[in-house]
Parts: sequence; structure tokens; C-alpha cells
Amino acid sequence: MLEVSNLACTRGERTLFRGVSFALEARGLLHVAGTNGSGKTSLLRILCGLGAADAGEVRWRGEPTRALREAYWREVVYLGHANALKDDLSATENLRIACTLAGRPTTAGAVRNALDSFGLAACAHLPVRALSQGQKRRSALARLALSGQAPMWILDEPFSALDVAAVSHLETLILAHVTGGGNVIFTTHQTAAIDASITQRFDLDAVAEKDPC
Amino acid sequence: MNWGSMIEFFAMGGKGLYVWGSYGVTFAVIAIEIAMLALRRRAAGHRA
Amino acid sequence: MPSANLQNESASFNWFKYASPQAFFPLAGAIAPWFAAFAAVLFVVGLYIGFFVAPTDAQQGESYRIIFIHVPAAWMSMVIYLAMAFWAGIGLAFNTRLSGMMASALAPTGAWFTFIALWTGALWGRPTWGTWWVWDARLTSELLLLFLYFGFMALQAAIDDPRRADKAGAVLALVGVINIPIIYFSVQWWNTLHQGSSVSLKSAPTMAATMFTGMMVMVFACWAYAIAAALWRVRCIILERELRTDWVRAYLGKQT
Amino acid sequence: MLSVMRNVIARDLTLAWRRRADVFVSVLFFVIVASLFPLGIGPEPKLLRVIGPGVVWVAALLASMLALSRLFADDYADGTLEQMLIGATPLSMIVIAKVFAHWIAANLPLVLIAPLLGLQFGLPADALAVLALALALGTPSLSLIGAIGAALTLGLRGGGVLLALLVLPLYAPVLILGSLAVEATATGMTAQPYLLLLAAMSLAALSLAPWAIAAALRISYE
Repeated sequence: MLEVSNLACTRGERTLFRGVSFALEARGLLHVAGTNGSGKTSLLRILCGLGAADAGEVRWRGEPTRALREAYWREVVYLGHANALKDDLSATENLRIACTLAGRPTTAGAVRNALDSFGLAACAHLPVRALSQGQKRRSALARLALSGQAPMWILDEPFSALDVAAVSHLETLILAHVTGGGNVIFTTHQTAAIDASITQRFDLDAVAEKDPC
Repeated sequence: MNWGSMIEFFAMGGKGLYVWGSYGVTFAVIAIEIAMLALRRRAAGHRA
Repeated sequence: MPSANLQNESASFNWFKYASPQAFFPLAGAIAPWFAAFAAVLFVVGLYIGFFVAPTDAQQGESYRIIFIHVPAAWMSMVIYLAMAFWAGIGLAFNTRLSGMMASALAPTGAWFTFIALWTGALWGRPTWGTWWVWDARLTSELLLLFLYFGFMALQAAIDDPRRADKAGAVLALVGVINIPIIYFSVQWWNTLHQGSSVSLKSAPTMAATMFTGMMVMVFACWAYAIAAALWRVRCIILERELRTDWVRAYLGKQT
Repeated sequence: MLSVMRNVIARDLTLAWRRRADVFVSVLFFVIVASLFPLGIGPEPKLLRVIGPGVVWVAALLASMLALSRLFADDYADGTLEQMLIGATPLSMIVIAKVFAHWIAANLPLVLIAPLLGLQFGLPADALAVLALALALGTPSLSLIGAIGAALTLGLRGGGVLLALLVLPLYAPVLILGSLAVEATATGMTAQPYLLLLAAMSLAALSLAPWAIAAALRISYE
């Protein structure tokens, strides 16, 4: 499904990583590990087509993602550190617009269920600025419940700021998506988040040579 | 040759201020630009 | 990262080798002094023709001699912006770093020439029309061109990452180059419709042969000077941006 | 594709509606700037009638530029712009929708208020109508060209002033033609050629600018 061949990335003067290569087959679950500043976020942004690599290539189903553009993006869900929510809109409105933008318009009912599954039923209609940090993160993650058809999920520290219930719910969602034939690439600093037996692990610090930061 | 003498040349038919003002600033600009280039070149050298 | 995939193995001269800053650096260093010397010689010849060979103008007397620097500077300000947009476009299309550097290297020289064109235009207007600043169509578009140069340089200065600065500058230069004819024609209408074409900086009325040759020599002098200045500046930019590479350290190690 | 654009327009308009105060701020700015000139130049009606078109146009230009920096800045800050870059719809389409919504929220109020300001300068009734029409035809290209500047200066320090430096020289043609249109009507001549040119420029901007805006946005994110 996804092949990455000797990817290199420099930010300003510093080479974050060089010679990063790996492949991810269907039902692949990849945990990108690495210390702070090792370039995890930059790698994920390059994979989803937001950032540009200095060298190397990312291929999706054999085609370079740079050429696929919208065809690739229709099949990707990316969640970065930012929650991508408008403070003046409610969680419901935000989720509906996010799904339309991603090319998967949904019904009001589906949106309500997605928010319920993340325990946001009560505050679904409040403007997002009234929510707590954890609630905001959960309403951002709620789009995953509606992204079943998108094969590739790229999640940057999805478990941060989540309570125990939300962590376990997210874990079940991810596992369900993977067993359903999708792929998930994620970064996390919580060790026990997902059982390691079925997770491929890619340690940025070990593999890629880089300039000392 | 258009000018009888040096003084006449600098007078420039009474319009010396404008003509030499133009050429003077032009060569000042060229000198400034070359000086800035040299400074920038030396600064780049020291920062290694 | 030179676009090596176009490298042919035959013995023919391979231009793409010079697409990499490391290969271009010594080349620029070699030819820049020649252009500078050529410019100096042409300046001397041009000024000699302009002052000692070209006759006095019937109407404007001696002040018309400012044309020998005003018109070349005005042309250069336009040509350099077009060259800047050309390199910017190449940089965007082929993602070659050197083209972006070339565009950034040209901008200051272009801005200086625009300033000279405005300054000499004002000094020429004073004896001819009695006012320092003439809202003439060409001078007004030169002024707007100067703002375009400042916009380009300010944008590049505001962005730290050199790659983003090059690309952002490239988009601005391309948008600017599309707008320059629009600006020129709208200023032309603005000038003729508001005051009629009474107050406009016509170039010297009947261009005597020697006047024309003098001006053309000065144009080539400005060309040579602009190329030399741009090549020197691009060398500085290459050194600043490639500071971490070992070839720059070796080069500077040898130098200092 | 169209449904996505409709959604983006609806989203931006609801956002603008929920922040109505910002719209009033730029309209008030427009009114204040236009009203300052008579204070500086004197109340003499004949003179005000001459400078009227130019003053109203410059004030409208500055007011529309004031609102520009917020076009992408909010979405850049909260990460929604990121999602638009990797959405299923081509970015230039989304950009057209966003600029259209911005035009309605920021520039349309200026077009509606301008005739009132024209009265301050003693412009005749037909000139006021042409003023509103010229602004309506000219402000789309202001928004589109301005959006290029806003996209280029995304996330940069000193963005507002830098945006003005980048964009104002490119506004000159619209300013010239817009003022000429109103002045022609005020002096009894036909303003038709200028209005047609303003419309042509807006259409040209509509066809070229979105590509440049999308490219500039992607550059800001690399």
C-alpha cells in the first residue's frame, strides 16, 4: 500500500533524518517512535503530503503521492497536533464540515453517533471554545469514527490529553480499522497505548543518520 | 569637442547641478553596491 | 541536488553540471571580473561619447545629457525584473535551488537601477519643467516597479527558511511580472486622461546618431555591470546558504 | 466539488456572522478614513467633488486590505487550513470559495456604504451609482490579488504591514480605473470603458489568482 524510499528532510540548517525507508502493507499498524525533535512530526507531514522532502519518495499503491494529489488525499485522514476545529462553531458543525472537505459527506445522525462514541453527546452543540482541552481533542478524533472508508490514517500523538475511557475507545477504533484492511501510522509517548505484538515499530533515532541537534 | 575649457565643462551650460547630480548619484550608487557586496562577502567568510 | 537525470554521457558540454551551487560558484567567480572590467570600459566609452561627441541639444541645451544614464537605468530596471521572474519561474518549475538564489541576487541591483532611473528622471524634469517630481506615465510606473522590488526583498527577508523564501518570492515575482504591463497601461491612461499628454518626459526629440550610439554603449555597460553585480551577490548567497557543506568550509578554510 | 465549495462558503459566512463586530470595524475604518480627508483639505465643495472619487476609492482599498490578513490567519492558527490542503477537493477551488465568502463579508459592505460617503463629497446621484458599481466590479480583483499576498505572508511576523507592501502596488490599476470611472460620470462622460476594464480584470484575476494562492499556501506549509 505505502512505500517510502530513502526519505530525507532538513529543516533550516539541520538535517532531521536521511535514508528513511519502509513499507506498509494492508492491515499495517506502524508506530513511529523517536525522541523529541527527531523529526516524527515532519516525517508524518511528508507522508500525508503536507511537507516536502529534500530527497526520496513516497509511493501509494505504486504511484508517487506527489503525482496522485487529490486521489491520494481522498484516502488519507491526517490528524496533527492542531485539532483543526473552529472555536466559533460547535463540535457538530466542525465535524460535518471536516467530513465534507475530506470528500465523505455524512448525515446528522452519523455525526451525532460519532460524537456520542467519544462521550461528547452533552456538549455537541456548544461552541468549541467552551470545551476543555481533552474534549476538544476528542471532538477532533471523532472524525475517525466517520472515516472508515479512508484506508490510510496518519495520527500525530492521538492519545495525548485523553482520559482513560477515550484512550481505550480510540484503541478499539484503530484496531477495528486495521483489521478491516486499513493502515494506521501513529506516534505516541504513552507506552501502553497499543499492545506491541501486532504493531510494526520504526524508530527514527536508530535508523536515520542526522546532525546532532 | 564641445567644451572650450574645464570650467565650461563643469558648468554644463548652466545645468551642471542637474547633470552632475545625476551622474554623481549614479556612481555613488555603484560604489555603495560594490562596497555592500564586499562587506557581505567578508561577513559570509567569517561566519564559517 | 543537481537534476542529474538529464546528464548525458557523451563528451558534449553538460550544462546541467552548473545547476548545482558548488559547480556554479567557481564559474561565477571566474566570469564576474570580466563582466566588471567590460562594464568599466563601456562606461568610459559611453560617457566620452555622451559628453564629448554628442552635440548640444537644440531645445534642452545640456541637461538632455542625463538621458545617457536615465534611459539605460530605466531599461535595466525592467529587464532585471523580467530576469528575476524568469529565474523565479525556473526555480519553481524545476525545484533547482540555484535559480532561486539567482533571483534573490538580482533583486537589489534591479532596485538600485530603478532608484537611479527615478533620481535622474527627477533631476531631468527639474530644468525642463521646473518641478522635481513629474507625474509622468513612465516615471510613475518606475515608482510602482520600485515598490514591487521592495515587496520582493521584504518578503524574502521576512522568511527564515531559504527554500520557502525562494518559492514565496518566486510566486510574488511571477504575479508582479504579469501585473507590470497592466500597471504600465493603466498609468498611461491615467496620465493622458487627467492632464492630457502635455507634461510627459519625452525622450530627447530628434536623436542624433552619436546620441543614440552613446546611449546604446551605456545600455551595454549597465548590462555588464548588472551581470557582474548579480554574480558576485549570488556567490555570497551560495556561501551563506551552503555554510554547513564541507566544500564551503574547505573553500573558506583555504581563504581565511 | 460544488457542494464542498458551497459548504466552505456557508462555513466562512457563518463564522463572519458570528464575528459581526469585525465586519463593522472595517466598514467604520472605511468611513473614518474617507471622512478625514475633508478635515485635512477643507470643506470647499468644488474641491471635494474633484477629489471625492479618489478618496473614497483609496479608503475602500485600505479597508478591504485591512480585512485580508484574517482571511487565512485564523484557519492557519487552528489547523483547519492544513486539512484543506489535504482535502479531496483541489485547493484552488476551496480558495475561490474562501475568497468569495471573504468578498461578501468584507467588501460587499464597503460597496453598499460607499454611495453614502460619496454624498459627503457632493458627488451627483449618477456618480454615486457608478461608484457602487465600480467598487462592486473592482473589489473582487482586490480580494483575489490580496489573497495571494495573505497566503504568501502566512505566519510571518509583521504580516500586516508586509502584506500592504506586497499588495498595494498591484492595486494601482484597479484604483486608477475605479476613480476614472466615477470621475467620468461626475463630469458627464461615459464610464462604460472603465467599468468593462474593471470587470475584465476581475475575471482575469478569478482565472489566474486561485492557482497562485494555492501555490503560495502550499509553499507556506512546506
